Amino acid sequence: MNVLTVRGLSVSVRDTTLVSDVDLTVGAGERVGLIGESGSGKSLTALSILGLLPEDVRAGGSVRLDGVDHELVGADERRMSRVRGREIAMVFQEPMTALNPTMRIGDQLVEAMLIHKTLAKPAARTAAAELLERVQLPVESLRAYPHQLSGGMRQRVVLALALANDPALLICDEPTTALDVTVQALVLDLIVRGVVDRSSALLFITHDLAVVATVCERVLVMYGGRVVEAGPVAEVFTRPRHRYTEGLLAASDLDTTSRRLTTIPGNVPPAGKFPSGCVFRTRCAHATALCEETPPWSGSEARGFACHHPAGGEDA
Amino acid sequence: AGSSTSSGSSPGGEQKLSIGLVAEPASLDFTTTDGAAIPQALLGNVYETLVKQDDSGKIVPSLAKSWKVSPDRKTYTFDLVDNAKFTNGKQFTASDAVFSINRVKTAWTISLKSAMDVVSDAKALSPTQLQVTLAKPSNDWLFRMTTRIGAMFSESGVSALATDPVGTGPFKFSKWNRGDSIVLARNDGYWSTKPFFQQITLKYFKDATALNNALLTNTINVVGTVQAPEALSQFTSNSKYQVIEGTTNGEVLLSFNNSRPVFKDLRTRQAIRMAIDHKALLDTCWAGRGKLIGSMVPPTDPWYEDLTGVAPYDLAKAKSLLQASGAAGKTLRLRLPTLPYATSCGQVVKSDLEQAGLKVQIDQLEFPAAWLTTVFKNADYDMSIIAHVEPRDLGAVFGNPKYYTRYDDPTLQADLAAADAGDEATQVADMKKAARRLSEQAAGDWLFLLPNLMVADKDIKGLPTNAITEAFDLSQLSR
Amino acid sequence: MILRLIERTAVFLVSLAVSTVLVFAFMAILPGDPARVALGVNASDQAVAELRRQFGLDRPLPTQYFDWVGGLLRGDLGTSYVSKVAIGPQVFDRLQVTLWLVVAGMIIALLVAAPAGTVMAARHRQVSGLALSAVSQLGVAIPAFLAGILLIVVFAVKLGWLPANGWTPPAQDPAMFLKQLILPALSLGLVQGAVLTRYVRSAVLDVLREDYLRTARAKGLRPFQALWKHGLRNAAVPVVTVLGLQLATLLIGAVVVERVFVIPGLGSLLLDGVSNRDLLLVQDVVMVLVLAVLLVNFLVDVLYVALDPRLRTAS
Amino acid sequence: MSRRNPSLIAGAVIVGVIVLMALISFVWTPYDATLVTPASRLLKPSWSHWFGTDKFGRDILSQIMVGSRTTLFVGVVAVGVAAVIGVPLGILAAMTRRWASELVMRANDLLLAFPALLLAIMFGAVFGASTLTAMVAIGIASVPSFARVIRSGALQVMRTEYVLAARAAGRRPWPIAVRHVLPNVTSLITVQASVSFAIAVLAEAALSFLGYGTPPPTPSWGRMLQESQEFLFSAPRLAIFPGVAIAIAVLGFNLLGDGLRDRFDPKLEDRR
Amino acid sequence: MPEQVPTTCELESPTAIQVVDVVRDYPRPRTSLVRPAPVVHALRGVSFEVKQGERFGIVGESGCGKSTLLRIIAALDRATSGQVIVEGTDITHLSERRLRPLRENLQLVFQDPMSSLDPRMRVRDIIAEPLVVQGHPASGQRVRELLEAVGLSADAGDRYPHQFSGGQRQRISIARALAPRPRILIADEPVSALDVSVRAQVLNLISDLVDELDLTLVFVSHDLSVVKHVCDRVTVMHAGQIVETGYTGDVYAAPQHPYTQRLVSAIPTLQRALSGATTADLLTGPTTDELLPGAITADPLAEPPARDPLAEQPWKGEPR
Ligand SMILES: Nc1ncnc2c1ncn2[C@@H]1O[C@H](COP(=O)(O)OP(=O)(O)OP(=O)(O)O)[C@@H](O)[C@H]1O
Ligand SMILES: Nc1ncnc2c1ncn2[C@@H]1O[C@H](COP(=O)(O)OP(=O)(O)OP(=O)(O)O)[C@@H](O)[C@H]1O
Ligand SMILES: [Mg+2]
Ligand SMILES: [Mg+2]
Ligand code: NI
Repeated sequence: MNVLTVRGLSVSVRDTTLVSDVDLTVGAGERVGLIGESGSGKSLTALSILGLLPEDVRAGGSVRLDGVDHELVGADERRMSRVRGREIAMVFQEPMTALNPTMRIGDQLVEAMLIHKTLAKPAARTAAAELLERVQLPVESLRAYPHQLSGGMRQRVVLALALANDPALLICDEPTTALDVTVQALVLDLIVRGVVDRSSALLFITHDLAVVATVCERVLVMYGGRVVEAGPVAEVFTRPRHRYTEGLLAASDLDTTSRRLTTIPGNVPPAGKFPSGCVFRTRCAHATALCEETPPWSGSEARGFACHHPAGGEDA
Repeated sequence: AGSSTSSGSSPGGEQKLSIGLVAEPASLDFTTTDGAAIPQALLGNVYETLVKQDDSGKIVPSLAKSWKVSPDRKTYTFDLVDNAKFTNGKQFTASDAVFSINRVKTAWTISLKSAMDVVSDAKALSPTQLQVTLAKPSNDWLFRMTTRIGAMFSESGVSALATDPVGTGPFKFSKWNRGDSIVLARNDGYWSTKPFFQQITLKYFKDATALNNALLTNTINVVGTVQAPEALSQFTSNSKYQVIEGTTNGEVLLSFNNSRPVFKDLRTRQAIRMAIDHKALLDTCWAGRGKLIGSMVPPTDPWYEDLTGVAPYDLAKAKSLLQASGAAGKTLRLRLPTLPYATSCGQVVKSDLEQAGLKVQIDQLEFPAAWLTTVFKNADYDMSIIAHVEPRDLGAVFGNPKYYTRYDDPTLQADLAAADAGDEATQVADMKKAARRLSEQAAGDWLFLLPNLMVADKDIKGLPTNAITEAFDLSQLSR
Repeated sequence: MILRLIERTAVFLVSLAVSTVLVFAFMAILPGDPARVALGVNASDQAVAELRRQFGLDRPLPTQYFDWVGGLLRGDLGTSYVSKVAIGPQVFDRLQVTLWLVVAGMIIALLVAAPAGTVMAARHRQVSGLALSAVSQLGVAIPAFLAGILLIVVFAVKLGWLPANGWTPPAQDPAMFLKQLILPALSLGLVQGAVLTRYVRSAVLDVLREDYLRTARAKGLRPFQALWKHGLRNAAVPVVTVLGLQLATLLIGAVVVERVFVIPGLGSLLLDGVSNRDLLLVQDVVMVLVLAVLLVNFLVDVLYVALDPRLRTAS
Repeated sequence: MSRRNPSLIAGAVIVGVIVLMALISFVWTPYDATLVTPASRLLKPSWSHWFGTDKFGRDILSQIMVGSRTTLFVGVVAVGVAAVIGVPLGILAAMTRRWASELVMRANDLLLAFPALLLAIMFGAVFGASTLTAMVAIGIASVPSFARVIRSGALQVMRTEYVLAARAAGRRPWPIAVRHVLPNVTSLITVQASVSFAIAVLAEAALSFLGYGTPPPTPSWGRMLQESQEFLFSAPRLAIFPGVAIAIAVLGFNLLGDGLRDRFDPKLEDRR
Repeated sequence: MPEQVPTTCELESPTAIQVVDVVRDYPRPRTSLVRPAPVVHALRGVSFEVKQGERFGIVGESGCGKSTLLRIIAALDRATSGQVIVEGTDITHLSERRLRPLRENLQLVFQDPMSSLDPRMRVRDIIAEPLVVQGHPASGQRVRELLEAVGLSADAGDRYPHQFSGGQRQRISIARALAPRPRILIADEPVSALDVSVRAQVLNLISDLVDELDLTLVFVSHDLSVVKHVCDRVTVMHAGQIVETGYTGDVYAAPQHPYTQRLVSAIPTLQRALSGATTADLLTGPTTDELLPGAITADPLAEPPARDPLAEQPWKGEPR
């Protein structure tokens, strides 16, 4: 059964479409990765699920959550606020600024539980201490202010906040890009353990293929605001079908014996400047006139791609 | 309507009055601090003099019931009232008068004290009889005795003049809210007719409009001096108020620095007088209120003559005179004190003179401090505008070559001396001569005479039509 | 935290000391002889010299300076050259008047600015926010004295609801005090409020863009709750600075309103002092004003520490 | 970019109109702005006098036009003084060692203790009341805000890697200040200048009201307003025209400042 | 382009950079009037050598002192003690004027492609700046050459930095560094801010140029895999000290120091992930300091507190 079902999600600002036609499901206890380079629309996708898009940005399509009887896209603040932090929780990228600098850590944690009345005040304090322990922070941190903690510690506080009400779905938007590798390792482990313990679903956003491969079971590759390929991690990363995925994998392979790395020619176009049809065709060595048409989704939702000239496919 | 007032009759029948004035005194001691604001508040109200001026300018008895002048006009014998008491409880006697007269020479520091220099001796003949001997005959002396110079102090009441004045007057000093008001209370032990009002508050306003507004909203009952005559219309058209218009001693003088080469030429001085359209000037800068005078004499002085015809407005003539004297095209510095009438008239004067071919550069000097130092003391100016409000000040302003006008005219000085020494008829004749000479010599230009403009609640009685003394007599007021 | 306070106190005291020198030096070059102004223009040079001696104006400047500062330290502001009364109580009285006025004005300003600025920020894309914005822009552009004059014309002269001017100490007649306070406080408060509104708006806008506010909403707080619980305290920091500065500048800035409403405040005392060349009085008033400004700044600093825990840590 | 910045457009238009008005007034005004003509005093607005005349019979429109020169002069002097002192001070404070910078900023804070009006009154008393002295005083009083803003901007620039790169290329501190720091704080200077302009215009009006500002007969909006007071009931237009002129000018400069701020605000620009 | 196998450089080649026991302490703002100002020990005695023509890597986690070290090598900052010898000259105490040869010889590329280019200068002027400063004729020819060398079109010189993408900006930054024909190129995390596909382009560019121009390269990164790809030799820094130095392959394959071991094991890689490694496997090796309880401190990296909100907002509540 799917915890999250996203159908035909599109996000646009004024006359520019930033994300189009994203389909995405996350099953209970499933860990799904969303990868793509900067500007590919990962964050917007996540934010539109939570209904926290910046002001003049609009979402369309459908987002449904198991156990919530209404559509999340376009739902009013009152309804959404009941879902946020309770059913869906989110960990943001920037640990340095995600916490209120003038409030003690403990109070921020307690607040998360009081908002949804999951616990009474005294109980919430004990629960907060437990949460901290779960993310391996000392209990004294309850009385600390954010600035007294390092980046890694803050990110763990943010994680604790997100896990406070045992959400059905946890969304992490590049939670470790600002962290050192050793700290990243710890935080990643805590995230995975956190969702596994609660059998929550996880939607994990990153641009780091290795991280997503370590954390997730299934992965979606985004480019130019579209999902271009999806499938189980092992499959997508060993036998990519979309040319972009293929390029990405090659470019991130630093283990080549060659001093020169394989690259994707050209640059990622700025938002709104992606070509029509196949968004990747301007950088694709295999592009033909056919690519001016939007490639249809091939395969199932669980394993598929959108490319007219897939790698390892018919022309192999 | 509707707002409460700080005056008016309260249930107990206690009568209070509040009067709005412009310049607040800096101190209450007029023996050491100059300025017209202190005598305005205290003279005649807290302090009394031996003799005083009545409405028409005549010298009449006050603390002196009567007086005699010796034939050589040098000895004055005063019979004093016997029932006057100082507010500190002391009886007023001739020895207080002697003390007060002598004290002018010894303890006073303001420039006006020189009026007492002529006194050679003062003695008490009896508790109620005073004899004063002058070094030479002087008409002016007795007149000066009506001013603050003649104020009677108690020997035991001069220790804190600046804050605690003691006099024999109908009011006693009650309170001073600095920056705001001075409160006078009725002196219930007053020797003569007691005033109607139990308490009179003199409220000070720096801003003419605020003063008017205060009356409009019943904060005060009387506007003592209207400084924004243009705004009078709102009162004249309202039946709740009475407007009083009379004359004052305040000659608004366009003064020339007669020591400057450009003013040595009579033609230049005359040209300036002729270039100014006085009627239009009065209309524009003082709403047509006030009186045109052609010399340094207000109509309330016995030797007044209308001299406005001496230098009538004649632009063409002014131009040619300036050409002839060679002053045309020169730049003159008109250094104005920061006072409403000066600022206002200065602009008209500038415009008028520039049409006649002069250039005028206006500077504003902060009044009093900067103006007094620059113009008055150092005479660092070409022209200025100021109202001379002291009574009978023709001699003071033009008779002394060291005065800021720097006007040195032996003929005029001789006339003035003769007037002071002679009998009354001679005085009047000589003063007329002096005034005419001044006008013909164009020693300055008399722009106009400030009007005595007051606005009051309709039912206030006893307001003086003319304000020709230094005092603002509050004892006559009633409702 | 204690150390920060000690440091701030030291800075405050040093600034104060330097300001006394500045103020004294400035007064020393003021043209116009106080003795001559007091005595009137025709006074003899001898009388002037005598008065100068009496006031101690003939002594060397350093002696005069240390005498003055010594007096200040003892709380003795000296005696006025002109009115011959002790300056201390006078300045104290006037300061009280101005403080009433300024504090009442600031309260009004805050009452206007806090909600208006917040709404403007929260709805800065909506018509209501834009309309409020426009109104506040206009408010900023109106000089306080003009506002005062207009208020008098309407509420005092035309409608007669309130007195046009004047001042009554609260102890003497509380009702009258309030009536007379309303208009001047409004003319200060509305204009300052408009200025403050713009700061509140920009502070709140900044806070609205902060990540932690998004975190708060992700927790399940509604936008308004998030702003209230997490935003306001953070937005308060820049606003407090501005408030402090406004309070400080208003102490003297109120002089225009004092003039319009004939209020015997500190500003008018200063103006009178300047025009009478009551040198010592001017010197004292300026010093009191400077002290007030420095004190307000000092308090603002202390308030920061209360508002922002980041300033509290001394490792 | 300014297509979506109405503040900037409105501000620029208002300021432009004022500048234009001032320029035109040098060559042409409907009437001589200082000529007293008693015959035509207190005229109501009409075809010959669009805004009417004042108590001296002077044409109000002409006075407003010439008065805009004073307004601009006031702003230019005050902002000029503030910028000429404040900008180098701010950059100096950002670039020098800690103690020197601390000293500069402390001196700056001290200046903050002398509010503009106080300084202007004191200057007026010492050097005589004139527009120039008043505005120099206002300028000096605005130095602290300039210095603070510029310092914080310069500090940010000093932290960037392009400054490090310039040093690595061998640039000395002062050339860096001129070539890199100054150009990158110009936006801050512009914003601050337009806001200070508005402050100066208001200050001039307040000072003229107190009698410490522009002396007559030089037309100044502040003084016109002050002179109009006795006509508040009989001819309120005398107050309305200069009052509105002041408000519009201040509004214009404030809008310009706000617009420029939005234009230059990296937070608004980077917002995705 | 022919494929090149990483070569270890011959031991007998002369030393390009020698760092001897360099210490750098930063005073922090005083918190007490009595106690001495606290000190951050950014570098606690660092020594190493870089041979000419070598590709030398420095890795370490945030705040371990990498950038500080580079600044000292480039004489942009002074060591508290110790020596830096560049091509035989001790630069530690040279005056700014005598540093000129160093400024030509040694150039830098920075991490942030946005902040390392002056937004108000044209690309042409940015690239020419080192030339102009050092009194070389800044010929348009040379600028075009440089642009071409980094793979940008010649007309790019007329544009401003914000008109370029991150990768292109980094190319401009590299062109600027190459302008005075340096022999040593120092790169401080030049690809950390870039996307994978762009990272590959830039890394290729740096590699090519270093080979072509025969440069000595000092390459700093927090990412051991990148260093491993680019460099011959690597030194691992931790808390201001060097914990391990060696050939990249060796260090990566068989880390000696516990910290290096932890670092290496924490790096997620596709290969390991696909062969079944989980997040728990990243956590082998000794635990981080952070995990020790009670480690609540003032964050050394925290931004200076928002002391001066006024500074950001022009003050306009002035007299009215
Ligand atoms: N409010 C907005 N207005 C206009 N464009 C926006 C807005 N927010 C985002 N975008 C654009 O939408 C595109 C996708 O943004 P998004 O933040 O989802 O990317 P991302 O994949 O999360 O990238 P990153 O890895 O940098 O976080 C970007 O090109 C961005 O410039
Ligand atoms: N100018 C400075 N003043 C005070 N402390 C400094 C200064 N520069 C660096 N530090 C401190 O020195 C230490 C080392 O900093 P450095 O920038 O060299 O680290 P880094 O390894 O480059 O880190 P990153 O990977 O984050 O760039 C840090 O703790 C930092 O806070
Ligand atoms: Mg993102
Ligand atoms: Mg670094
Ligand atoms: Ni294709």
